[in-house]
Amino acid sequence: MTVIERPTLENYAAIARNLSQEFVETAVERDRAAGSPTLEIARLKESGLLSLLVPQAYGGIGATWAEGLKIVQELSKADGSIGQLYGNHLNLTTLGHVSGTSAQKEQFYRETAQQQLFWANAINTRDIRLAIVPEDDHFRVNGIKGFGTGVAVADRRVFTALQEGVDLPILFVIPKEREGLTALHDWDNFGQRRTDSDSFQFQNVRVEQDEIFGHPEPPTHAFSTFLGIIAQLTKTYVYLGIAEGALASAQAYTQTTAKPWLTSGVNAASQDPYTLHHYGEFWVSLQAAIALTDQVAQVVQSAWERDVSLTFEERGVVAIKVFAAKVAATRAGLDLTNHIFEVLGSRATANKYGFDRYWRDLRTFTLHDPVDYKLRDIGNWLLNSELPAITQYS
Amino acid sequence: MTVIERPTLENYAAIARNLSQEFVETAVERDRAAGSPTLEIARLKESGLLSLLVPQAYGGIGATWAEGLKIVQELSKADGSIGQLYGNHLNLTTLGHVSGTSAQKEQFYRETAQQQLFWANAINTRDIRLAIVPEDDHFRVNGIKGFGTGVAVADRRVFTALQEGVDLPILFVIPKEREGLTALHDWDNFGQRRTDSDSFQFQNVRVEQDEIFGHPEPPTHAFSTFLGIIAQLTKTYVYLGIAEGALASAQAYTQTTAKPWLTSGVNAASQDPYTLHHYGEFWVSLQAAIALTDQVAQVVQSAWERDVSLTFEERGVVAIKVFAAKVAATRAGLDLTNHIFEVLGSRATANKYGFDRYWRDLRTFTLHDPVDYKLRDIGNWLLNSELPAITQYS
Amino acid sequence: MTSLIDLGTRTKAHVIKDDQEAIAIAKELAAEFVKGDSDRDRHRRLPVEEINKYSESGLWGITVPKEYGGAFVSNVTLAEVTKIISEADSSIGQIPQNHLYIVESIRLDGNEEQKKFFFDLVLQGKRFGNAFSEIGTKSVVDVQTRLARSGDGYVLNGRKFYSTGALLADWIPVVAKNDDDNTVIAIVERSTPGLNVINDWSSFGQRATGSGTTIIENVQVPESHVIPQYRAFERPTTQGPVAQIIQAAVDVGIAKAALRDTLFYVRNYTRPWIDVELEHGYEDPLTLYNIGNVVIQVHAAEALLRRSGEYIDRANENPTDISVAEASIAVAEAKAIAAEASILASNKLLELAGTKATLEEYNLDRHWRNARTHTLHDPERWKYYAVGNFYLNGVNPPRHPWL
Amino acid sequence: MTSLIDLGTRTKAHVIKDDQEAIAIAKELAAEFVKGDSDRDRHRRLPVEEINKYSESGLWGITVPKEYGGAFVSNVTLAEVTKIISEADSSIGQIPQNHLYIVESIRLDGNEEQKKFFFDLVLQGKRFGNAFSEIGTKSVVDVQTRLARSGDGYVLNGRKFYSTGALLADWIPVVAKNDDDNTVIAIVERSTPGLNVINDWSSFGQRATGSGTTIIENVQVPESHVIPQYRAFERPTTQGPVAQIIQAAVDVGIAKAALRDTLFYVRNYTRPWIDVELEHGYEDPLTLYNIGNVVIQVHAAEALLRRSGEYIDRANENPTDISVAEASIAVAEAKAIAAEASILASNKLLELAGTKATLEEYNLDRHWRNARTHTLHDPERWKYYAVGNFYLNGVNPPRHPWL
Repeated sequence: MTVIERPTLENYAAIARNLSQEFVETAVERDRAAGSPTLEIARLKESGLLSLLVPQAYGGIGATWAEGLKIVQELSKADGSIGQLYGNHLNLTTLGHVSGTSAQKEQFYRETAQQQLFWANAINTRDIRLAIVPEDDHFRVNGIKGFGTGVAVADRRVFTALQEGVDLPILFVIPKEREGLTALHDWDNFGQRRTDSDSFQFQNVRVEQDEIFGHPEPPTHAFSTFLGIIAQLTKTYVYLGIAEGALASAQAYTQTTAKPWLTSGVNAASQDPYTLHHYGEFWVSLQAAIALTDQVAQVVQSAWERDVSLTFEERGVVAIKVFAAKVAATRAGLDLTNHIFEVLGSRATANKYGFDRYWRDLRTFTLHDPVDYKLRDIGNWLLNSELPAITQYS
Repeated sequence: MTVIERPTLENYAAIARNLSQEFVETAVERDRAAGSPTLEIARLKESGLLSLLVPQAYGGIGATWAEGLKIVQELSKADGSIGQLYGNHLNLTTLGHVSGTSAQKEQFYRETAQQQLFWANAINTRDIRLAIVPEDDHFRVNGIKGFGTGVAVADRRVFTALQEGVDLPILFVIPKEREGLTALHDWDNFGQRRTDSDSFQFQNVRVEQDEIFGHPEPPTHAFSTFLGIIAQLTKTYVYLGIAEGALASAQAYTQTTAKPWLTSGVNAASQDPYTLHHYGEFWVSLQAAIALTDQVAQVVQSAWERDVSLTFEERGVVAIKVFAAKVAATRAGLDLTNHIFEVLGSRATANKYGFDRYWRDLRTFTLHDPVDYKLRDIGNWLLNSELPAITQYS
Repeated sequence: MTSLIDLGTRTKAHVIKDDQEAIAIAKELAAEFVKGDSDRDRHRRLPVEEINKYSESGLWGITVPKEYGGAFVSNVTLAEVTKIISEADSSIGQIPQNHLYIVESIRLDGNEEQKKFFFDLVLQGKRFGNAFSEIGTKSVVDVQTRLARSGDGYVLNGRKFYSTGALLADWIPVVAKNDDDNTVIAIVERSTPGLNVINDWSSFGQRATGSGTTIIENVQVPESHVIPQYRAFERPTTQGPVAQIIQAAVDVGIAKAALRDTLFYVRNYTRPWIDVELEHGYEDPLTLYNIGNVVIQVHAAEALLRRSGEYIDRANENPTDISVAEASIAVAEAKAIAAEASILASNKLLELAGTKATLEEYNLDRHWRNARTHTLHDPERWKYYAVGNFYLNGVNPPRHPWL
Repeated sequence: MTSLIDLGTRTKAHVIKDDQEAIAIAKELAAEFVKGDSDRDRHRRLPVEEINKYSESGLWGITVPKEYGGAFVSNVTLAEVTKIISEADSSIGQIPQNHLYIVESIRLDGNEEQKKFFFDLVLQGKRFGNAFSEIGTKSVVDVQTRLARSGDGYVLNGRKFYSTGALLADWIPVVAKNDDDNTVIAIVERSTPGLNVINDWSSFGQRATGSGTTIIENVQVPESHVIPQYRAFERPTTQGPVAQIIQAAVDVGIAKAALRDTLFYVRNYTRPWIDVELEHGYEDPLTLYNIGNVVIQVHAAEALLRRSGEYIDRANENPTDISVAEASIAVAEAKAIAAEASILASNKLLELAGTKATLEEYNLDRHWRNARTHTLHDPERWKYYAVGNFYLNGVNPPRHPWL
C-alpha cells in the first residue's frame, strides 16, 4: 500500500489528480465488471480526501464548496460512478451542519475527519416503502428503499422513512454495523454501473434519537433545504467531468489511432477539416458549461456562507442559477458523448476502448430528474418572477 | 444639455447604464433612419466614457479591459451600432500603447482623456486600395478604403495603407481636420445600420511621421499584435449585448402584449408551458456564453498586464480562449434572435416593435470574420497543438 | 365608402385541365415573377400585374371540382404549385392562400346553387380575398364580427386584420358569427358599400402581400352569399389540412428561394477565407458541409410536404375521423419541418455568403424576414404537441383551420 | 481448416413474385423477429434460425432480375423491406446487406454463365456473406488481400474484418486485388479448405451480426467464381447507391424501433414528474412536444429514403453519369438524415422514459448502441460534403461503395 501524504489545502488537488489518473486506467474494466466499488472507496479513504469539506476546526481539510466540487469533476473525468459516489459523500458530510443539532454537526464533522468515514444514502422521497415507528426512546424501521448509491460500502448510511401521522419524511443516519439491513443486489443498469445503487431491505432496524436529523421539516429558514440545491450543482460537476473525460479520450484516440477518411485528402485523421470543426464545437460548449458552473459555484459558496441568514428569495435565485448550469452541462455533455463517435469512426466502437461508457453513464445520471423542468422553472422565474418550489430536487 | 457627473471608477457603470436606457428609447427610430451616429457620439462625449480605458496617470478613468468591455455589452443592449462604435473606440485608444512609441502612447492617452476624443478606423487589411507614398519628411495617401465604421464622426481616424516595396500595411492616425478625405456614403446594409461604415476616398492626404505607428510590422514581441485578440473579444461583448437586449424586450412583450395560443389551455402567454421552456433555453445559452466570456476577459486582462513580456505561446492560448467565447456568443445570440419570434407570435413582426433589428444587427456583425475558422483553430490546437496564425482577425 | 385600387385590365382565365398542366404553368409564371421579387419587397409594392397574370393563368381555379369544370388537382399538386410560385416570390405565393381556402369551403359546405355560382366565377378568374383574423381579441378563435339577420338577408359589421389578398380581390369572404353564434363566411363583392380595405400592413416580412385592415360597416349580404363554415369542423373534412398545406408550401418555397440564392451568391461572389489556401470560396469544405446540410433539410421538408398531400388526397376520397386526423397530423409535420428549414436556409445564406451579402442592394435578408413572418401564422410549438399527442396517446387533433 | 457453425435444417426458398408480396412477407417476419431482439442482443446470440427463415422466405432473392426468375423489386421496396426487418431487429436487418450487394454486383458485372449459376443459388435460398474490409490498412480502399493467377484458376490470401453475415453464409465473397491491381470479388464456398471465419465481433452495438474476422489461406478459386468488381465503378452504375440505401434503411429501422419503444414505454410506465399536476406521464406537454419532434424527424428520414429509392430506380432504367450521381446524392441525403434521426430517437427514448428505463432488464440502450455503431459505417460528415459539392459546384460524387 502506497504511503500517501495527508491532504492539505495546498496539495489536495494534486492528490485528486493522481487518484483520477489511477482510476482511469481501470475504468473500462471496472465498468464491465460492475459490482461493488469497494476498491474505489478504499483508495478514497487512503487518499484522505473524504474530509475535504470538513472545516479545519473539526480536523478536516476545510475546502469551500467551489473548491470541493472541482474535485468531484476531477474524479468524474476518470469514472462517472466514482464522481457520483464522492459527490454524494461530500454533500452528506455536511448534513449535520445543515439539518442537525450543533452536537450532530460537531460529531459528524469530527468523526468523518478522524476516521475518514465514507457516507452514502438512499434519501429518494418519491420512494415511500420505508416505515419508521417510535419505540420507547428509539425508533424501528422496516420496509424497502431503492437507489442506495454506495450504501453497501458506506460507513455512514443516510435514509428517509415515513412515520405515521407525520407529513414529512424522517431523515436519519445509521452506522455500517447496525443490524437488520440487507442489500437486494438489484442494481443492473446500463450506466453508472459501478455505483452499486442497490435497494435495501430493512428488518426491524433500530434508530437512535440522536441519529435523526431535525430536517426535512417545514422549513423555518431557507438554509435547511439548501443542500438540495447543492446536490443539483454536485450532479452538474459529475456531468462536466464525464464530458471532459470523454473529450480527453477521444482526443488521444484521434491523435494516435483514428484513420483519415478516403475522400478527405489528408494524411492524418487529426487534419480532417471536419474533425477539427467538431472538436472545436465540443470544446466551446464544454468550456461555456464549465465557466457557467464555476461562476455559479461561487454564488453557491457565498449563499452557503450566509448560513441561517439565507433568505428564501436568495435561495430561489441561487437555485435558478444552478439549474441553468445543470442544463448547460447536460446539453454539452450529451452532445459530446453522442457525437465524438462521428470523428472516431467504426473501430472505436470496439468494447476494449469502452467509449460508450461516457454516454451510458451520462445518459443514466442525467435522468436523475428532468432538465425540462429546470428550464420551466427558469422561464417561470423570468416571465412570472416565481421562485422554484422547494422539493428534494430544487 | 444635461450636466453630467465626471465618471470615476465608482460611478462609470451607473453612467453607462443610464446612457444605455436613454439609447434604447430611440433605438427603433434610429435604426429606421440609419445615417450618421452624430447624436450617439455626442452623448458619449458628454458622458465622459470615452476615456474609460485611459490610465489614471494620463487623466483617464483607468478601467481594466475586463471592466471596460462590460460597458460595451451594456451599450450594445440598447443598440448594436453604438456597441460596435464604442468597442472599436476603446480598442483604438490603446493603439499608442500597443503599437506606438512612448511619446505616442503618452500623447494619445492624454489628449483622448482631456478632450474626450472619439476614435474610429478603417483598418481592414484585406482591402488594398489605399496607397501611401513617402514625400520629404511626411507621407501622402491616395485611394479608397472601405468599412470606415464611425470614421465620419471621429476625432481621430485610423487607417492602413500599402507602401510600395514594404510587405506589411502601414498603420497611421490622422485628426478629423486633416484635408483630402471624403466619405462616399455607401453604407447601406440591413444590419448595424447606424454605424455609418462608409468607404472613404483619399485625395493626396498628408500624414506626418509621428502619425505612423510602428506596427503592424514583423512582430518582434507578441504584445504588438495582441490588440487583434482584444478586438475579437470586444466583438463578442457586442454580440452578448445584442442578445441580452433582445431577450429583455421579448420578455417585456410576452409579459404585457403577447396572447395565449388557442389550444394552450392557459390564460396568459407567460403561462404557456412551451413559452416557459423556450425562455429557459434562451437564458441558459446566454448565461453560459456570458460566463465564458467574462472568464476569458480576466485571462485577457492578465495577458495585457504582461505587456511586452507576453510570449507567443501565451498569446496563442489566450486567442484560443477568446475564440471559444466568440463562438459561444455567436451561437447563443443567433439562436435567441431567431427564435424569440416563436414565442412572440405574428403581431410582433410589426415594424413599430423593431424586433427584427436584433437579428439584423447580430447577423451582420457576426459575419465580420467566420466563426467556422475559429472552431478550426480550436480543433487544430486541441489535436495538433498548433497556435492560430497571427492575422488581423486572430 | 370603399377604397378601391385599380386592378388593371383583366382577361378571362384559362381553364387548366390537369395536374401536369398546372405544374408546367406554375413554372413558367415563377420564372417571370422571380425577376421583380426583391424590388417589390424593397418598395412594399403590391404585385397587381403579377396577380392578374397568376389568376388569368387558371391556377386559382385548379381546386374546383371536375363536375363544375375544374381540374380538381391533387393536394400534392396544389402544394407543388404553391411551392413553385413561393420560391419565386413568397408574397405572391401567399396571396391566393385564402382564395383557395374559400374554394374548399364552398366545395365542402356550399349548396348546389352557391357552388355553381362561385365556381363559375373562380374559373373565370375572379379572386377571393380574406377578412378572417381580428386583432385585440382574446385568441384567434374569438370572433367579434357579427352577421345579423335583417329582413330576408343579413347585415355585417366588424373589423379585420391580416386581410391577405383582400386589396386585390373581387370578392372578400368575411368570417363572422351569426345570430346563433356559429361561425359563417359572408362573401362580399369588393365594391359593396360599407366595405373598406386599407393597406396598412407593416410587418418586416411578406411585405408585398398587402395584408391589411378591412373595415365592415353595415354591409348588406344576401343569404345566398353565406357559407355555413362551422359545419366543416363539425364533421371530418379536409378544410383544416388544406388550409395548412398551402401554408407549409409557402414556407418550403421560402426555404428553396434562400437555398437558390445561397448557391448563386457563394458560387459567384464569396471569397475564400484568409485562413485556408483555396482559390475560390466555393471550394471551402466547411461551406460545402453547410450547404449539404441545408439541401438535406430543404429536401426533407419537400418530401414531407408531398407525403402530406398524399394523406389529404386519401382523406378526401374517404373522409373519416381517422383519415382526416392523419392528414392533419401529416400536414403539421410538414409545416413544422418547413418552418425549421426556412429559418435554417435563410440564416445560412448570409453566414455562407459573408459580410458583403448584407448590403441592402442584394436584399438577401428578405428571405429571413419572409420566413420569420410567415412561419408565425400559427405557432410551431403546438404542432409538435399535436403530433406527439396523436402518436403517443391516439388523440386526434382538434379540428380548426390551424391544423 | 475451416470453422463451421451448424446452419441447421434448411428448406428451399420460396420465390417472391412482386413488390407487394415482398413487403407483406417482411411484415410477417418482422412480427416474429421482434420478439427475441433484446435477448439476442443481450447474449450476442447469432440469429441462425431467424436468418434461415429470412432467406427461406425468399426476401434474399427479390433483387434477382426477372429474366433469371426473380422479382427484381424496385429499390423503394428493397429499402422498405430492409427498414421493416431492421425495425424488428437491426442485426438481422444488417446481415443480408452484403448478400444484396453481391447480387447487384453479379447483375452488373457477372457474365451470363455466372448470372445463371449464382442467381439460381440465390433463388434457392443460398446466402452470400462478406469478407470486404480490412483492418490496419491506410484507409478503406487500401486492399491487401491478393488473388493471384495459379494455373487455370487463382489462389487467394488475406485477412478480413467486419465480415458481417459470413458466419451464416453459404458462399463468402472476398474482395481482393488481382495481378493487375484491379479490385475483384472471389466468391468462395464456405467449406473450401483454407477459409476460416471467426466470430470475434466485439463492438458495443449490432451485437448479433457476428461481424467477425475471415482468414483466407491459400484458397483455390476457379475463374468462373471471380467477378470483375472494379468495372462497376468505371462506368455509371447503381452499385454504390444500392449499397448505401440498404445502410440507410437499417438506420431508419433503428430510429423507428427506438420511437416504437418510446411510445410503448412512456404510454405504459412513465410517471408524471412531480412539478406538474398530471395524472399520467403521457399527458406532459413537454413529453408530447419531444415525441412530436422525434416523429417528424423519423418521418423525414423515411420520406427521403423513399425518394432515394425512386432516384435509384430511375438511374437503373437509364444509368448515366448524371442519373447515377443524382441517385448517389439522394441516398447520401437519406443516410445523413437517417443517422441524425436514429441518434435523436435513441437518445430521446431514455430522456422521455426516465431513469427506470436504464435498467438492464429493459435493454433500451441497445437502440443507441446499434445506431451509434451502424451509422459509423462511413462518416456522415463527408456525405454533407458530397451533397454540397454536387449542388453548389455541380461536381458528381466519386463512385465507390460508400456513395
